Amino acid sequence: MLIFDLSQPGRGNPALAPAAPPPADDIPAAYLRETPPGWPEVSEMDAVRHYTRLSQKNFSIDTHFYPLGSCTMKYNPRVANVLAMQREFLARHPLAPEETGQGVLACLYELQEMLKEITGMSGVALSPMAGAQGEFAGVAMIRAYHRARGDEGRNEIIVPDAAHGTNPATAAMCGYRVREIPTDGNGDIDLDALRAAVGPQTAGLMLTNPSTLGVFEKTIRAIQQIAHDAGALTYYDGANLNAILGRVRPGDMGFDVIHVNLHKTFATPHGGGGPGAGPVGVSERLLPYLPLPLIACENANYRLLDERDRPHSIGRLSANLGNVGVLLRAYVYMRMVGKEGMKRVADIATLNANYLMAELKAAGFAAAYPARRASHEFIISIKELKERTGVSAMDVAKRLLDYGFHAPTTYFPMLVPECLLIEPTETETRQTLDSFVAAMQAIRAEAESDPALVKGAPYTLPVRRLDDVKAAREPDLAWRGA
Amino acid sequence: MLIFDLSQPGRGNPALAPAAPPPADDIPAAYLRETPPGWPEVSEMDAVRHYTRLSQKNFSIDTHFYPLGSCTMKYNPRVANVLAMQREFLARHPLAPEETGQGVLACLYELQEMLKEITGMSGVALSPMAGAQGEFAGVAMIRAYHRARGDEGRNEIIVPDAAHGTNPATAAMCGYRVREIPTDGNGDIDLDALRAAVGPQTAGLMLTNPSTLGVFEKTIRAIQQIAHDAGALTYYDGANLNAILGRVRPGDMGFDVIHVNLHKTFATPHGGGGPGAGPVGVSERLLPYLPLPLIACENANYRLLDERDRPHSIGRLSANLGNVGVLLRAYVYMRMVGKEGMKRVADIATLNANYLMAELKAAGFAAAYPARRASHEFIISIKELKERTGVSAMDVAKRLLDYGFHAPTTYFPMLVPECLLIEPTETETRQTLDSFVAAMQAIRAEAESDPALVKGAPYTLPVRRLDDVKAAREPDLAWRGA
Amino acid sequence: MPFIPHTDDDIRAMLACIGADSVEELFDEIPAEVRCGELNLPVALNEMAVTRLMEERAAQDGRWLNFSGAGAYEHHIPAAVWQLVTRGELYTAYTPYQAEASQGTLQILYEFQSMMAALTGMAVSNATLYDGASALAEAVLMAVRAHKSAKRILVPATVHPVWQEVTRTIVGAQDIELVTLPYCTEGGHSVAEALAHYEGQEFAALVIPQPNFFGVLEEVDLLTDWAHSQGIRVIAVVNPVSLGLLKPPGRWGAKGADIVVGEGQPLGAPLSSGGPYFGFMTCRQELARQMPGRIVGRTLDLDGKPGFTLTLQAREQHIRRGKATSNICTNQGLLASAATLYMALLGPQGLAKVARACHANTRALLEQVTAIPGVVRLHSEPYFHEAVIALDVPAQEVLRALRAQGIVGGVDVSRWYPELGDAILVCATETRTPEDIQRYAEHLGRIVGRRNQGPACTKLKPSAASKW
Amino acid sequence: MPFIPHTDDDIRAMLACIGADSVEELFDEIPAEVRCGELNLPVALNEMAVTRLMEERAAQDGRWLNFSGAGAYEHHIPAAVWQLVTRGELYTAYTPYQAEASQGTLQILYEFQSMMAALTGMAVSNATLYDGASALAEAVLMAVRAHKSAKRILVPATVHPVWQEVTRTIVGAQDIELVTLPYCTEGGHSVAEALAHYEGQEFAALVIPQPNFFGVLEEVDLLTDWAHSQGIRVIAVVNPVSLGLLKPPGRWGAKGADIVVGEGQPLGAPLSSGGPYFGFMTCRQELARQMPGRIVGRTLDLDGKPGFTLTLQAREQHIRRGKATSNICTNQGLLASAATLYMALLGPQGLAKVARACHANTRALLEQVTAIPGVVRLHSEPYFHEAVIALDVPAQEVLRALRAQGIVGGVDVSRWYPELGDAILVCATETRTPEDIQRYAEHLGRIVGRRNQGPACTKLKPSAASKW
Ligand SMILES: Cc1ncc(COP(=O)(O)O)c(C=O)c1O
Ligand SMILES: Cc1ncc(COP(=O)(O)O)c(C=O)c1O
Repeated sequence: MLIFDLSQPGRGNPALAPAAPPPADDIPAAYLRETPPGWPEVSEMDAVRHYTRLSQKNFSIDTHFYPLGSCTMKYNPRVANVLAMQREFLARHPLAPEETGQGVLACLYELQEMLKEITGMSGVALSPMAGAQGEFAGVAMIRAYHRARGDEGRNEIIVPDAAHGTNPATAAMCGYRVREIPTDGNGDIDLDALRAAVGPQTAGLMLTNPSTLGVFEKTIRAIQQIAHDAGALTYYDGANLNAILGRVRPGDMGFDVIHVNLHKTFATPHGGGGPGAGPVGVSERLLPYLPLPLIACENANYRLLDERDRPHSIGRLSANLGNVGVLLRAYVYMRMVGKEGMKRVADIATLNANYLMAELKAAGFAAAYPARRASHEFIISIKELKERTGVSAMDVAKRLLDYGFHAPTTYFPMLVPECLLIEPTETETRQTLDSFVAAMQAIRAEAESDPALVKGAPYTLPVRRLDDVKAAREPDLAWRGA
Repeated sequence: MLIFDLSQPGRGNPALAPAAPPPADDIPAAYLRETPPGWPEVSEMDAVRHYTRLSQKNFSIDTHFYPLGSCTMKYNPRVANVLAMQREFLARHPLAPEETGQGVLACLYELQEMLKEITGMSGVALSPMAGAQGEFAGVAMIRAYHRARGDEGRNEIIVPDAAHGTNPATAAMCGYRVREIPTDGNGDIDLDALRAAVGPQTAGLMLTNPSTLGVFEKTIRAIQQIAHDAGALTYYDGANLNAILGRVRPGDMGFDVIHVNLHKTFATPHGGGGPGAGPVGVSERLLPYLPLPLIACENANYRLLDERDRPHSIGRLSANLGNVGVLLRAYVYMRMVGKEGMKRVADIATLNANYLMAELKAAGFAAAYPARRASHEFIISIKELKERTGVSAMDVAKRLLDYGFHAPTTYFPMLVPECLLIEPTETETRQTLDSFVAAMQAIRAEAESDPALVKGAPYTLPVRRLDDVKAAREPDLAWRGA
Repeated sequence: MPFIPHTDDDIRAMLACIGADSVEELFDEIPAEVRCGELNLPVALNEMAVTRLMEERAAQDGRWLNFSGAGAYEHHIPAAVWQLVTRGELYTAYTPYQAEASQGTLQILYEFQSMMAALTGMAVSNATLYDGASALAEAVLMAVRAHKSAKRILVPATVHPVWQEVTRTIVGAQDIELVTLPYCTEGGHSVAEALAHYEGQEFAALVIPQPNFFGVLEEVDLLTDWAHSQGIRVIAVVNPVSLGLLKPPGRWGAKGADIVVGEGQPLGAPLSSGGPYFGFMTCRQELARQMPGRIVGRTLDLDGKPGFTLTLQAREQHIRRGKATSNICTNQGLLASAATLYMALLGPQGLAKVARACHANTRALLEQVTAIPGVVRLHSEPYFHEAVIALDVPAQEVLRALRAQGIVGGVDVSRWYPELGDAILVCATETRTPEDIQRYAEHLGRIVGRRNQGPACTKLKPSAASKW
Repeated sequence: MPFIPHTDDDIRAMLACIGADSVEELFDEIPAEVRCGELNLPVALNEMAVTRLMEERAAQDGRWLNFSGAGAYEHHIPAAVWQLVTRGELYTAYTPYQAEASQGTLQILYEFQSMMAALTGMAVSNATLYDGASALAEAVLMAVRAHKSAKRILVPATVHPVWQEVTRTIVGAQDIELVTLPYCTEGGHSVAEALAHYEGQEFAALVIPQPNFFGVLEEVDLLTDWAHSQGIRVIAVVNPVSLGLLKPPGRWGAKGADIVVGEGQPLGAPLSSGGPYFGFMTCRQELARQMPGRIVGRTLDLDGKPGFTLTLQAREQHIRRGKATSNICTNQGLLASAATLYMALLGPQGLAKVARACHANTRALLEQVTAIPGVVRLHSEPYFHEAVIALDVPAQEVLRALRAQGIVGGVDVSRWYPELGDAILVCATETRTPEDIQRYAEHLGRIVGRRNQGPACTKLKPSAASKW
């Protein structure tokens, strides 16, 4: 049932709109709309009922274990929502002068400073609205840096083959050619290939660490060295920061840029796909290029820095300050976790991942990198099961839904066949992990005895398995009337 | 899964409590608890997940059509919740002086005045915390009135047999004997029986109008007259006020007391069983006895009246002001409905009930009072179907759940065998009513063809039909450890 | 019209089905002479306007630093509590008459009952009454029902005075006599000397408040054992948060209390000018069928799967009508849900910390204010998280002066206990910081401004054997 | 630790399963030389303390009467919107990669796309971009991709100046040239005279803002037809609320716009100091596969039942990597849900009323302020719900003086358009009452205090053929 199916011409909610505004008779007719948009006309109650019921069809952290690798689906503290949605914060206009926003700016400034400390970078800008935009800012700064030095020949960005899709896409958006380098059998970057790839054409190297394979790059210093020796700058994709909080700081390791995903590491909600926030941090030499605005504290007064303060900035990425409401939620979370808690987050995220990997291994599942420690996540491959039974990673994922678990990330990184990238996060109990293992075992048993059962999953959700091919071949992207 | 099943000794949420308060070493050990209460020890996320998932197991107005007769399950405006839960309102201490509460008191005072206008009574007290407490206040005032006049012999309250259980229960609580009078075949009170029942022993008559049979007492003037002539006072159970808003005022009809259920007529939420609010209104002669506190406006200043102002009051029913948060929600609703809207509420509530009754009759269901107009609700009887197929009103009710509708009120009023008391309210669309009729038809067809199917319902809910007898015979009222 | 979805077409079509010409016609059974004219109400406001109005009203009430308790206590409520409780499925459901469609509410109430039973140390709990005061009245009625012959109840003067009034209002009609037990004005508690007076008399129950209205701890073991030795049942009146620290009524004396009631507000309900709160009641197993209010039980479904349902309904008005244990119908269910979340989130250790912090803060407050010349604590017995302080200047003036500093400084108790003179009941829960407490003490010191020793009081109040 | 459920026993048992002696050991693959020392961060606050802190911060920012627009607009948001959107199931889910477990989010996004397509008069919509400004940048990239040869875009100077900056930042790296189209300083709009200059040149697109940054209505039919006559695609930049009143881009000129983008904030997002908002994008059917961002499609499940899923993913970074239509991954999904609720609750008639009320209020505001000597509206062309007023006293001083009265009085535009002198962009949406407007005008009158005629400007700005 679509909301359109509940519509009745003439129905509406008069109390939600101004009573009877005068006609806009001073605007020439040529500018005006002739027929109203084909929106549904429903009562407030029917809308509330429709969307309440729709919401119940979702899996979410608040309802299910959600071990979606690379996404750090941890608990989103309710208090952060409450405090970020205070009326004064919500009502403030983005262009209202700074004196009307000293409270919110104080939070943002302190957030900026805390992120500097956690990442070990010299400066942080909060405005990128997601990880990918943080990446964009980072690569744009790398570009600005080389340009400022007249080093115009650098037109390549090096990206490991296991990288998240946003890395190559960002490099391309910044006008770079992307050069992929392979990963070795242990999950580390192939150093020889890297050495062979760098050169005067290399503008930068984008590295995710722990990598999307769920392991810490053991040769990270060497990678860093090779890139820097070639005159390239190094980019740290901090989406996996949860694994290293309080243990390793990208800035200390010599990285030039990092973005962090507040909607992962710092517990802001994912909202069914966003909003997130992807602040970007930089080393000393990239400071002048940080995107605007930045927040400064001058004589206990908070102020936004603009083009006049920072003439070399790469510019702006959003019309305003970025996703302020998300930033406030992260701020609340970070103040609650505090000095003592940061490392503990990484500790327990890592403990949970290694425990779950150990248990799954014990249950007969193949870890992609069995000799390695898991970081905060790890990969198992269903390849062997698939070869024997025809049950694929996707089938296992769908069947997990029937068992009341959101599926891990499937088929990413593409490097590992039939992979499931599993990230439990630190907010899950051992009991939950154990019940997940039990479900995986049960599904394996089903795959052995009745593969069709698993291949037909899910059975208990609002819909059975959906036809993606049809969706793409015959796109139905908007309701066009009954 | 109970919350206790998620518990692990030593787990907890340190951030939700003060860090490390000093021991209470100045309190002698004899006063102290030795072992902590056996509460669950769970993480915040697990609690959120547990209760979010539990909530999804409920039917509610926000998810389902809920035609529970006598309960006026109308839409509860979300805005009322938001505005009543503003921080300043929530944080105010009940004994903080009036100057710190002029905002909230202004709302309450205006609510008091609006209720006076709507009911036509001379005074209203807001403190009763539900309809039954309003009834208590009302009957207690009747008692105080007779006592004050030295009319001590009146020890009976007359209650029609169709009355809600709270009426006789309240009369008993106030120390009265309850005398029931019958209803005639048309759903009206048997006037002869009433005439025979009244006398010098009659303290009062409690009348629900429209009655719980879903019809307007046509002889209400006569009823009133008979009672008053006998020196009795008349009580108007206003739980069904929704049917007569803006059309009839109990005060105009000469009633001495009325209670109204804000959680019915004025759209405050029912909260899974409460809180509600049952303000009580009185005629001139009962004014001195109103329960405390009352809210007065003196020189644009709001003040609570207490025993010093109102020495004849029956006293207090709650430690404070009553369910203020509920009162605020009703206030918001009433301000939004306004002068123009009140009558419209009754109009459409009545229209919906009569339409649904007509459609169900057309579909072959037997209305209990086919010759009468429905008020805002009406009764159908499943008696004939039960005799033929064995399918009872309860079975139909349970089967309706499978069709996605909350059941009407069953077996109340007890007068009508196998009855369903159906109250659609004005906030439901015609389409919803039509789909309810379709479900009723389908269930009837099932009863004819496969009665066991209906008797086994529900099938699609979190549990199958529950064993009430076992629940009462072997009461398991609290978890006692794993 | 707001919230009404009907279009003109709908109305026409529906009238046609009914066979009526107009909506007016649907009201044709209402005698003409009882119809009313147009209501004199304010015109409708749209959502935007009512929002503006209510935001202004809230702003008008402002924000205050609160040191008042006296039956309603400011506690930190975890944000998750009300975020969840206001979910539509809980907020807009009603009494779970259809158990299968209400397993959410029912299970929560079962968990609530379990936690309340555990907290108070009793066997069973109901699923709320209106508030603490009316719960006390219901307990009195229950004790009288259970006793069969006695209609007298012994009530210490240290029970919250408004609760005493409410109880009198509610039980008064049933010829129940509430006899006041005097208290020791020095200790601030009920004492053996006062009990002696009632030795051998018939009472259905003795009420024991812990802590009492003055914040003072009563000698609950002594009082309980005395009552039981006299064949009198014990109604405990407790603050639920205090039970994080204090002995549960189930452990009072040799046999424990018989009925326990209290105000549930401290468990997750905001202060809200007084409501909605909830009353709780727990009792011994054998009294379960005497309880008022809803009770949820665990049972099995047709498939043998556990589930929850309202039970022991034969006690209730909708079945037993005039013979029910109470007239209560709609209760304070949503507050029980909030309390369940509060209890589950805090856990036993969290509650203990809250209780300890409340005590420690009040202790710090008392230390600081009693260092002010002219300010003394009035009672000598131990306290939980509030206490009466005596002043040598008019209490109302002091409170007014504190208000000018943004402080709601406590409750003037002279209205109920004139014998105490200028005295205010102060409370510092876990929500008060050291800076808050210091701020209070500094302002109070400035306001009081001179030295005085209040005379110690050595008499029982009210005089023994007084009744209401 | 907050939010971490592990007991010491848990940790011990888990380490045993792993076969590690300590948590420390799990980090043994991290080279010693990269480990860091202790972080210098504030100590943890508990929920109570952080609540107090944040409430104080919010109180510090206060409450203001707002007359600023300039890309972010104060509208009444029905209370139901955020009460529902913050339900855990929507708030804490992620991108619906597992369609079967995400039908809630997916159907809402499908409904969102449907409503946005209907609103703008286009065939298809994506499921949000970051904000309006970055959506414009994405539209520029899309137009260039679709055109294949031209890498130049004609951008009126009347497009929001910050959006121009953002677009430049984002597309700058791809050698795309943004050419500024000058505007008529008297009318405040883009005119045929300016277009003439570019006749016959190759452009991938002409951007048309409606209303433009000055609040002025552009001659969209003329501009659209001109562009199409030149083989140039049209990127419409629209305020979605204005489309309750104004012609949808799909109807501009003979053929309609090709791509439509805008800032979605007016549809249900609070002002929030600038975010989160969302960018929207709709386009012609044939451009669908050039779109950036998530798109939801309706399909069938194994049983033939309809359902929803992410589709056309071959455009996206997680499939196409370096060749994707954009790098966007996480978008502003929750804001799309809020917008869907906003649109469903208001309905077409409600939106029309909001739009009309915005216009009427701004009209009333302009009537009152231009009656003040020395205050004039700067432009002559029709406007929607904001306008530039010129002052004969320093704009910053006026704004400061208004602030002293609790009023945020508009946006000083001289930073971006120095040629306008002392000029502020003012806006009165449906949220401003007649009293608010009068209050503004009275204070402004008092502040300005004397009479002046601002000189009319007769030049195109910036001079024709200027580029960034
Ligand atoms: C490793 C990695 N890098 C970058 C990103 C992009 O972040 P966002 O989705 O916030 O744009 C992600 C998120 O999916 C990620 O997992
Ligand atoms: C007719 C009637 N009277 C009285 C009541 C009692 O109201 P409450 O449940 O609020 O105590 C009800 C509610 O169920 C009712 O329907």
